[in-house]
Amino acid sequence: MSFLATFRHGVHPPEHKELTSALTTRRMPFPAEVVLPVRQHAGKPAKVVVKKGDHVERGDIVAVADGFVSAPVHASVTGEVSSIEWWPHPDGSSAPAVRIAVSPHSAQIARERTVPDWRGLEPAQIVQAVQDAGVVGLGGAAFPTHVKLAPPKGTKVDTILLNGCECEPYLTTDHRVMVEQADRVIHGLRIMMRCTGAPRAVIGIEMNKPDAIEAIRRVLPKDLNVEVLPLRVKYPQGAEKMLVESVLGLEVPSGKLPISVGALVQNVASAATIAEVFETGLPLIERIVTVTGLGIRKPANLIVPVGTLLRDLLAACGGMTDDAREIVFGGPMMGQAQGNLDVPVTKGTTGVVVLSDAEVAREHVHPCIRCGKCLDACPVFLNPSLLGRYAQRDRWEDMESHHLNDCMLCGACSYVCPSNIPLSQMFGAAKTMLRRTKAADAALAANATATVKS
Amino acid sequence: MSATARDDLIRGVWRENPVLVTTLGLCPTLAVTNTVANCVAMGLATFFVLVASCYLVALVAKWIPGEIRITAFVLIIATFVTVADMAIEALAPDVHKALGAFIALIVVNCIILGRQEAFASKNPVLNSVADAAGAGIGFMVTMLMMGTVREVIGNGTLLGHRVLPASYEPWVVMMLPPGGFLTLGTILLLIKWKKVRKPAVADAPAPAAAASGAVSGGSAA
Amino acid sequence: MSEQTRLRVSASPHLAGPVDTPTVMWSVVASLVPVLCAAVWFFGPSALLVVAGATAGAVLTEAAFKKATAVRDGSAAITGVLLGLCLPAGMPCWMAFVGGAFGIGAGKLLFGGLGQNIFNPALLGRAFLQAAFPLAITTWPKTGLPWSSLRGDNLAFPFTSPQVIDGTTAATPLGVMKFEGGVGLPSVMDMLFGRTGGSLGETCDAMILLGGAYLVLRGLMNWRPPVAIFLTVAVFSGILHAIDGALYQGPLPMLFSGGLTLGAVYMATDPVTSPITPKGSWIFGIGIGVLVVLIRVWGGLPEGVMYAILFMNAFTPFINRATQPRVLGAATKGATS
Amino acid sequence: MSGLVWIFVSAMFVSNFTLAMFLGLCAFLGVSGKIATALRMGAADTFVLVLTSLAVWFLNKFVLAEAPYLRVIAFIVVIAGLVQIVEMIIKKASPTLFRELGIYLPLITTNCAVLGLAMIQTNKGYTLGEGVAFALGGGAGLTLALVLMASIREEVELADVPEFARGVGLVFIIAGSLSLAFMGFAGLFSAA
Amino acid sequence: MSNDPASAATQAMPAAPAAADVPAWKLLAILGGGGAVAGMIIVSAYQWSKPTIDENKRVRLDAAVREVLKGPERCDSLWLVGDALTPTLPAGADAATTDRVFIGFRKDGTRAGFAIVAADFGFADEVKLIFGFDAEAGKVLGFKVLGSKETPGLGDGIEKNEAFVKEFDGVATPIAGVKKGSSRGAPDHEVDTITGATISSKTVIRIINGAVEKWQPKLRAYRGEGAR
Repeated sequence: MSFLATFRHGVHPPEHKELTSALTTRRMPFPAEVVLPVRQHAGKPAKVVVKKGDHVERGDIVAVADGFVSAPVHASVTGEVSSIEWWPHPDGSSAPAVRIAVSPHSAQIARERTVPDWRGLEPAQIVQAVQDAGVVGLGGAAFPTHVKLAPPKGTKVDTILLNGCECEPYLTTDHRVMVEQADRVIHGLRIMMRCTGAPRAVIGIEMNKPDAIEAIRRVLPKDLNVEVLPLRVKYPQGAEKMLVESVLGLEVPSGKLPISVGALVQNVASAATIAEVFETGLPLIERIVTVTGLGIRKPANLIVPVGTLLRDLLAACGGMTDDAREIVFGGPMMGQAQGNLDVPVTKGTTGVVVLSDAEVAREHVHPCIRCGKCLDACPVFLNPSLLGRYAQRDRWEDMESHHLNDCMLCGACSYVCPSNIPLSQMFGAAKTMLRRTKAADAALAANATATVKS
Repeated sequence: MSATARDDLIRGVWRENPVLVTTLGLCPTLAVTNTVANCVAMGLATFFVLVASCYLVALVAKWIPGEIRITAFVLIIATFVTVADMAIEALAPDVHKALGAFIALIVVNCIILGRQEAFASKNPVLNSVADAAGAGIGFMVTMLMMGTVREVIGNGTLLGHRVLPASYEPWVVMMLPPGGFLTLGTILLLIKWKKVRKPAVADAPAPAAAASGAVSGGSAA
Repeated sequence: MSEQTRLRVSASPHLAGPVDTPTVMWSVVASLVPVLCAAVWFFGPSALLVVAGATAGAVLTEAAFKKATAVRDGSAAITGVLLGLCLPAGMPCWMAFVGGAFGIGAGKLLFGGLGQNIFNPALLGRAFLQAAFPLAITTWPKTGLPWSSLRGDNLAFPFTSPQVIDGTTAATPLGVMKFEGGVGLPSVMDMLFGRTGGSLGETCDAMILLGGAYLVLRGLMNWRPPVAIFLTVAVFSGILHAIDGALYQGPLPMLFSGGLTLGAVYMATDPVTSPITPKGSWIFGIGIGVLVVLIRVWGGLPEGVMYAILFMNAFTPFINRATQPRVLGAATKGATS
Repeated sequence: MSGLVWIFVSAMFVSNFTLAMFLGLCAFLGVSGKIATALRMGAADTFVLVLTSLAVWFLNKFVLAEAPYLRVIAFIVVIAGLVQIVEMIIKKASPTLFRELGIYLPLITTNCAVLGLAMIQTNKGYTLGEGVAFALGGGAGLTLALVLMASIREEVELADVPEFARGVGLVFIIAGSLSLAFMGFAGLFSAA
Repeated sequence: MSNDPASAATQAMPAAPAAADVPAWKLLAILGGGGAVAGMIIVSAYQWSKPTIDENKRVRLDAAVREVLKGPERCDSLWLVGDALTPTLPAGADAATTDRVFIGFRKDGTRAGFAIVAADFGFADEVKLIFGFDAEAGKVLGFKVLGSKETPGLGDGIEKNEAFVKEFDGVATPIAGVKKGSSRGAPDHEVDTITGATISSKTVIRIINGAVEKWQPKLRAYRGEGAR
């Protein structure tokens, strides 16, 4: 297997994909209520444009994008706005959200829309259409897709990398998209290539999804320079920088985006969604969510309206087992644990994993014995052991000078640490601390200049 | 003796012990302390040079211009050291052999220059001599402490007389360089340990604090 | 709400990793069992007494100054057993105890306990004993004694000199190399399987390599230092042997005599006191290999493994700083243009 | 030649200036906190040691042969003068280097390693070459001990050192451990 | 508390001479005067101590010579001039730099033997020793260490281990060091090394053998007093 393309370092957590990888996606019954937070993407939150009591239909806009790096939010169900209030957010905080009570008698059919032919559109128009449809990266980070489709001046996209790795254990969302919607994936890719002018595209898929590789290969277009590249199974293969390293053999410079080496990375499900937008005119209002884990009774791949509450989702999958211990939005490596069953599914929710007592991370922290396993795991070649010891001493500046900012919080170091040191958590906290200090310093400096001027 | 002079004397012996508190004069403290006899000789020689040169410095300080002060001080020290060196060689040749080059190194013993700079050049003769004698005694006390520990454990003898039973197995390491470092390190650690512990005991406000400490200790276990 | 309350909310990643520290530690102890058995086979009850003395010294010191939980992670036990294994069979128990106590006390607890120390505690204890009781630690028991007999005055009263059992002490292969010009050197097979004089655990290289292989295969040991050490010693001594075969022993006797295998497999791989970076591990191993040959061939002592490792332990923080991995995407020297 | 190598190795490892002969301990304690500082101090020390060795050889050969009892005074004056001259030269030649070494240079005057070198070199009757080898070895030994100690101390800063062990006491225990490790070099190159 | 010698040194740093208020000649005069006084003190101390020091040295050497020659009636120095030994130091030769050995005579005027000082590197530092030697029979009479820094409790056995020291009484050269009990078949040439201090033991043997090799022809050729 070693001849397969891959990156250096990384880890091999147990995959557990067999629970859902062969299950065809099915539509979840509409719940009684959905909650749509205004913050479902990276960037500025959207601005609410409906008010309590408004009737909305599927696909109607409820919040508009606030600027370029932002995305609108659309109603995922037909119903009535029951309130606009602060609501628990899957990231652990809370955010303004539009609650919609689902009309019990509605057929939940979106109204017809006219769809312009994408072939006749300018790239800027495509970008606008994608933004209007509220499309964001469906791989988890939820970065607005249209922003990437409009590369900054002076950069050129040489290769579009379609990310079908899905390296997180348990998740099978992208896997099912590739198997069931191979045509749409290619169609979306076609639109993106036209929009960015990229001459070439590579679809990277980990070797543990042979049916997906097969499905995509079957529909590869003859007229485009597109190929499928099977990749070694390793976490975090799906991280942008790792994918660039594996596929192109290039290192994305520290602190830069993949575009700096001419690469544009998009998730396969995002590609499929773009295709759907130009086929039906419907914005992003539902997504595939893998509900799985040893702690859930009936694992499934479900098509879920955005805003569905976790409680309803679990009920749709037969509920939790008695030894269920932790519910995670996203994969178990980078996902966010949920303590509240009322959080909604957002556009970035790739899966809901319910972990059993036996498999959750150990809590007892031992001293670091400098075994070096974290160094061998870190895909960006940091020294997590040293960073961790700096973190314990609150030496943030030393952490920064040891490249803390290159850390993408993939959690590989914490996972392999035999002493159960929460390295990745400490690094996240340190990053926040550094950001805050910087902001405070900047404010102070601004204040000072202001005082001088006045 | 006046009260201030007595203070100057006592201060250097323990509270501002030149070796243990200000960590000066380390070379001899480590190098020649493997037998008590060496310590006595080195301690006396240093004491002599320290007191004599501080006396002289206090006497003549006001006639020495600042520009050549250090040079003059070093000259004074070197003279006394040379005299001490020859006296030891004449009176106790075995000790001279054991101390080797370290007698000459009294010249660069920072304690002496330190006392001259910090005290003798600015104070009356009597106080200066008392201060120097205090520092000298403090130095000697430390030397003897080191020497006693090292000789008794390392050889089972004190000043050459057997103090531990003949069946005692000497810890040779104490006579070797590592033994010097380890002994001084241990003494410093013990002093710090007492210092750290003392306020903790004195300040312990109520049994409640101790109890909560015990609880948290228990829960961590 | 009951469902909600039994849920745990922890930071990612949420999966338990492949192995935890106590498992690592106790696996190392387990892998030492064959070595210990070989020691008992060759040195009788004395082996058990000495190892027990050293282990007691290490574990009791740890227990006296740390919470009892710190003892349970097994690290003090490893230190004690390893120290015991690199002492001669006739060593009085009380000396072994002192070594264990010093190693843990000065070598580990003063730095804050597990994971914080600079020097390998077992070797520091051994070095202390070597400096403190040079005679007792170089008195190798006679061979050919009945299995059940003590190989020396193991039970000497604390702080008293051991009674010297009269007659000759056995020659160690290294002693033969150093002082007898290699005349009467045992065969390599005898060295490999422990039929020679030496410290308790160092004679039977086969068992040590077995234990090391087990740990490496389970991924619990950094294989780089031992490999670097073996290669360096083999190459260096091979070159010397090629220059003057009569004066310098060849690679095989160099590799399998004395404490090289024990040191390379169990001491140089102590993660805490060896470099954390892969490149650093190689430098560390090569440094040890060179120093071992240097001390064995030109030094005053027949054996240099302990000192070589301790010296490189001291270098480890420096090596770590000098060999930080190059962060992905960071500019390389010369490629900045 | 092998004699020179032996003198060098002996001063660097076997009888390491700092760890076996206890010379230059004040500097050892004072400037072993950071690797960079330790390296600079070591370099400055070595430089002065070599100059001193040359000067001492010259003094012994031509000046002090008739009056050995003036050694201590002569040496200390020469060392103080040398340090002053070196300081002035560096100040003229490279102000940057002077800023970096500034505070260390006068420190070297009272560094017993320098006077110790002068005395030992005289007692052993080293020739010019042997003296330089001795000075280089001693300087390298000082630098080695300084850098090792500095890197260890940087590491220990990150350790959970118990309260009572924070400070000079632990530094001496580390120095003792280093000294134990250096004992392995005893007899290097000198045994039959 | 000044754990920072750097700052102490900056304070102690001599002020630059250029900034002097006091004229330079005065500074020089003070220093010169002080130097002169210091010199005078030292010279007088030297004058006072020198005879005692020299006497000490002589007595110690004499005692060592007598010890290794097993109590001769009287001893003399022999100087090496050119390639021959002579009992008187020729005019113009420097006593400090001329090689010499000692010769002892018994009551009846016969030679008790020669005493030779020799040194070489041992385990820790230089080992310096003196040994008595019967040049005709090629036998060592005894030896005494004059200075060594061998490991206490181990290597210093070459000074303190009486059994070891005694073994050299009457041993034939060249001496061979063997492990206790493992004779190589030439008992009168053999000395048992000290267990655990093989290197220090062999250093003594090496020094004596080396010195014998260097001196024996010259000693045998010496036809001075007491020669048969």
